[in-house]
Amino acid sequence: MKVIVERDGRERLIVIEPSGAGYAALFDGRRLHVEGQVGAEMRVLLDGQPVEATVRREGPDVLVAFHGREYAFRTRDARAPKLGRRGAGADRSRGELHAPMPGLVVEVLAQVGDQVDAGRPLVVVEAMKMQNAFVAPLSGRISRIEVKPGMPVESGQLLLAVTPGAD
Amino acid sequence: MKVIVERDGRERLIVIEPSGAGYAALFDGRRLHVEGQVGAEMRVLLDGQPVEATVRREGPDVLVAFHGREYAFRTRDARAPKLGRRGAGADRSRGELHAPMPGLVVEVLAQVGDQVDAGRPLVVVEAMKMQNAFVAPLSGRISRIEVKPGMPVESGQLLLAVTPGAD
Amino acid sequence: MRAIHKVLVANRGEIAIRVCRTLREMDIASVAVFSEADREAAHVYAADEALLLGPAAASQSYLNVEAVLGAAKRAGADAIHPGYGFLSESAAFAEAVEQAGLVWIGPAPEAVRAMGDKVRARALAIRANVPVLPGTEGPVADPAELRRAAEQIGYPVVLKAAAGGGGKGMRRVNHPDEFEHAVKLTQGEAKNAFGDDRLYLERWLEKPRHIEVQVFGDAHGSVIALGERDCSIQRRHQKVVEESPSPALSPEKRQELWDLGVRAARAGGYTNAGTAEFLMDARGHFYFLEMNARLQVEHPVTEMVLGMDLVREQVRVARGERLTLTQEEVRPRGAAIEFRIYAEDPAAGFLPQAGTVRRLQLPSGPGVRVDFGVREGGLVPFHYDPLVGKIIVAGATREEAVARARRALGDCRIEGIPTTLPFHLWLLEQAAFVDGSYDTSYLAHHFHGLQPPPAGPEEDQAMVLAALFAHLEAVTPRVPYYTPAESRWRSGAALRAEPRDGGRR
Amino acid sequence: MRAIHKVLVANRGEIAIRVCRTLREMDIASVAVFSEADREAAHVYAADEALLLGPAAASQSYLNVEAVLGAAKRAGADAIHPGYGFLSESAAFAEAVEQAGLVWIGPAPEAVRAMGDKVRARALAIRANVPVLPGTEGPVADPAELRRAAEQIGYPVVLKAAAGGGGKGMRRVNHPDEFEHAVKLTQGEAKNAFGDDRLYLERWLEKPRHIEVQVFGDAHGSVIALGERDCSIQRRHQKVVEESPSPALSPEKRQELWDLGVRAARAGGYTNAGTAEFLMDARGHFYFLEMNARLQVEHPVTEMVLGMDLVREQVRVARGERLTLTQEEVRPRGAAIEFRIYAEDPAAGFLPQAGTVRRLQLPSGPGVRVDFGVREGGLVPFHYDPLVGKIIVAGATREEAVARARRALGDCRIEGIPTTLPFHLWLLEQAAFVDGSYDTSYLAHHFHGLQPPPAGPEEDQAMVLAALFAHLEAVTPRVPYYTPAESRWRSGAALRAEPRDGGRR
Repeated sequence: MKVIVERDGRERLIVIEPSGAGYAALFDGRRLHVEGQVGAEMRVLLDGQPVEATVRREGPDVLVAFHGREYAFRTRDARAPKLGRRGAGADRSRGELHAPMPGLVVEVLAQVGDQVDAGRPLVVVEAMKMQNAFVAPLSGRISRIEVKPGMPVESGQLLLAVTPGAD
Repeated sequence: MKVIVERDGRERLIVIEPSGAGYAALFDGRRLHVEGQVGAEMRVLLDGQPVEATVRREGPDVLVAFHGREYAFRTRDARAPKLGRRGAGADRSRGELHAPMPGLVVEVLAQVGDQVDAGRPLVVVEAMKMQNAFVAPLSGRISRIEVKPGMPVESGQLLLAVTPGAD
Repeated sequence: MRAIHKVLVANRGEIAIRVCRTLREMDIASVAVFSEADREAAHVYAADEALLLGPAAASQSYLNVEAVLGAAKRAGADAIHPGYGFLSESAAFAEAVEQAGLVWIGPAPEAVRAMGDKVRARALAIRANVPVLPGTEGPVADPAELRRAAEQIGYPVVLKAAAGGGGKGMRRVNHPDEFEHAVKLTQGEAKNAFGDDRLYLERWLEKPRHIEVQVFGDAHGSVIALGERDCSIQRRHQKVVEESPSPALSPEKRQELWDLGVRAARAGGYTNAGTAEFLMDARGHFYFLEMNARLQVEHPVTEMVLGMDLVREQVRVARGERLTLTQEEVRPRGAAIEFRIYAEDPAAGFLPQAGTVRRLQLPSGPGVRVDFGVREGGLVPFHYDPLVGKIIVAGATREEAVARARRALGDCRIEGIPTTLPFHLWLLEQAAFVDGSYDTSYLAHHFHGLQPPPAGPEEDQAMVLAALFAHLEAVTPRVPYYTPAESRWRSGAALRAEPRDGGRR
Repeated sequence: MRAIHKVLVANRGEIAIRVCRTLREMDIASVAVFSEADREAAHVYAADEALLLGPAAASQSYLNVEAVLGAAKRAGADAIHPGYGFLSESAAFAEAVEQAGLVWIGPAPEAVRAMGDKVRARALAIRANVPVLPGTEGPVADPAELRRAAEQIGYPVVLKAAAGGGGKGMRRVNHPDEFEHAVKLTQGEAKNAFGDDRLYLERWLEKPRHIEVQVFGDAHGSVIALGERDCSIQRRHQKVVEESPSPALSPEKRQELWDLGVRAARAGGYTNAGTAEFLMDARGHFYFLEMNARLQVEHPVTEMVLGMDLVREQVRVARGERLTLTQEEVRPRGAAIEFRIYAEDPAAGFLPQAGTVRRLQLPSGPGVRVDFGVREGGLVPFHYDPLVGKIIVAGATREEAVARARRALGDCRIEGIPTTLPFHLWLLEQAAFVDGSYDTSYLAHHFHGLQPPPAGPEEDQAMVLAALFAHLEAVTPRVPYYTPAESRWRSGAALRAEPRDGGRR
């Protein structure tokens, strides 16, 4: 199978094929022999070098954890059409403030309609005994507030949104 | 559900029923509350006492491992008919000599037709750097020999059989 | 002498497990307590009995004095070990424990009261000729008064919760403009964590080392120093790495520091285990910071260089026995370093993150000790401190201990939650850590988050594995993900089929 | 001085892993070797590189001198560490290693030859005034000659493989009738394990203690004793539990034993790590048994009481460096005990049993060291020694170490293979072990297999769990068995679906 693997915007083509008791990986004009236990738990010799790694998929990404590091790759079948990137959505959500971790909202320091400067503390969330003040991602007017004090929030949950621009 | 549990020939009736966030076990006029993670990995509070155990089925037996010990129980649904015991088969196989572990046959010290006394070494199997001499399970005549030197054997494999009785 | 047959451990996580281990070794029954969020926590299964305290919020469970005392009564415990954090430095709790007729395994309530309040501790230290930093004389609740003190002492200053400890409720203020908001946040944290929003303020020392003395006293008048610990590797004023001996002390300075620690402990009428914390400036002058009237998170480094069990010693002293050692017998050997594993993302400003530990492979072998509070498949709830465990290494020399740490932490695999592990691996490559010359400002100046792993042979290997994984997904109906969670049912959910991870989500 | 940059570890299992750990800590590259049976073994993944030696049979892999040297050449290794067992005491191998221009991390080949042969070692000991037991002067191949010697010395006697060690190839003979068969079996084992079927024979001492001295020499003429280990808990003449210090020695006897150990080592022209084994009779007399020219299985107890790394010391000495310590600096602290975890069924005469480790939960916390050679899901093949790992505990006193052992071994869970773990838990409750009065005959006289767990509250709990399990089986489509094996594919089998354990087999 031919797989296209992307990391940091760089795409590479890798051919994976059965070889002896294992697999061969062909890329950049090289041939790497892979042998051992493969799957979500990889325990393999790569050209004789022992490598233990955990591999898992998260959406379009394959995450490879080994040597205390985690590499994130986007993979696709070389025969499949290329998928569009999610750039536009990210742009539109630039003024949104999301909880980066689960916790409890302790205080909301602004109201809908307030004009705020980027960096101003807007919501205080407590998690793991720490109070964290989350600040305006950009200058503008607060268009939505989705939380109130005492409310538990999940990781990634929208806290509020700021519409860019000064008065 | 009503379960009959047997150990060492002693049968006891236990009723398991959902109770609150867990289960209740009723037996011997007692009621024991079970709460926590249940399944092959049990991690439960039994009336407030924390117990971690691994449970697995091996044929008709349920094996419960905890506190460094393993308990073997035979369980059946109290509504199901009682199954016959496998006593007869065990009797018939009394003269059979089975490998108690995997290994390599190093030597066979007798031939079919030999008259042997109980306790006489008959087969030497090497495993894990040790040579183990397996002896005649009873006095009698050797009726079958299923192995020869150099042959690998699996755990439980028949090595030979002795037909009881003197000449 | 007071007998102790059953101890309630009023804590959770790794310290509750650690205390239960020693109790088991002493043939003393142990009672765990837990909140609704901790029903399946590892510490529950480290004890002989376990009792529910109440809802997840610490104020309704681990900080709830009535609930804890009620549990002790129900279990028939005759003593309470508070661990660290939570109620460990509450003099009111210690008093309530003793009034309930139970043995308090820790310093006498009067000493907890005297030393737990930083302001009183400071006054006691001054009286005992132990040097302190310039600052407010007493606890201050009024922001305006705090501001006046800051202006008198001069910025930068540091705000501290009077009842705080362990870096919680502590904030540096560089400039008058930040002052108001900083006071508000610190008061909020102090109120929440310790039920007391009084603060005090003192001069901020540039580039000091944070070195503390483990002190121990018995009911027979002995107070000794069990060596020091260097805790200068800090982020957010909180320790992440501690070691003993301190690489910054000459034998003479070490002796001086131990003596100061014993003097501070005597001033507070100290018994049982405590820690006298000091800052040391560039000229080698010591300043008393505070006294922690409890076992510290980092006590294992002391245990490793001394070959003794401090929890065992705590129980012995609480029973009225004499200290096992005299000061002359305290002879540390080799070097030990502790690495705190927090559920925090070092790539994102050490932001704490709750979650499920999907994979946990802990190091072992010579000179490696592991004290962990979660297990594979276990949950790190967001309600409590994000410390999930500690890895402690010892070596015949500091150099060996550092090399061992690289090996041991490199062998460790934790997945499912971000942890400080990659941060520690980074730290172990830094010259200032390897040569021991770091100070408390080191991380703020030199740690700028973790870089994504670079391109190179290791990236190529990872890429090959990613491609192979994609290949396996394509040719097999489903990828057998590693899912320890699969092997479990929860109570009351026996009939609910757990969804299985499909090959391609 | 000779530089060492890359070491081939000519072994498998826990000792290969243990050696690789120290090499990593010393920044020295490591090369693992493996047989066909060990393709997925844990030791393969403890090294920086790994090379296949050959088929599963030890004679064609780990005992194959050409294959090992070939692997060293292919990998570009500049030194070889032999571990224990296999080729570790083969003087021919040590010589071949040196002739290939590689550094041999162990005693010089001449010393291995002199001391590896028990008969020559015995003659050297006699010449150095180290006391020995009455026995044959030299190695004997002729059974009739052995029988004559036995009759001269008087039964019971003990047969030992001249090239043996670690209790392998050793058999007690109580009566002339058993003699012939015993000689045959012992010769077979000796031939197979060491390629040398010569035996010798000596008087069997009743109820002795087996105590050994860890000796260490460097190329500069220093030979020191690094304390002793008591190895009197034995089954089939093989050690299962070892401790340091020996509870049977007074300070004077300890000094005498250390001196004898150093004298024996000097007699053999000893460098690097070795062990002088002695028996001590009821009157406190010592008899030299043999010299093991290698690291012992039980070296960790010495490491724990001394706080040093013996493998690091081996590498240093092999490079030509001086010993780190002088004899005066050897000051053991506290007590350490090692428990060998064998894949053997203690309920069935310690019968070894190969299999897959279905579950492996190892202990941790203060004073606990774990050196293991398999991991969860891993295989214990039947081709090799059944040692799967070791649990070593240390305490400030022997009493603390024993209590800690109970806790640590109680925390340990190994499923899928029988192990000596339940035996150790039994041992820890026996008065003769707790008070340290045991001798080498102890197990033969007092261990009669393990009883099935008794009826009582614990049985009731187990029964409830069994009934609950049966209930869960009945109400759910399938029981989610704990099957780590599920998460794996083997190479070349990516398309073969692994059968999943059904609810009711």
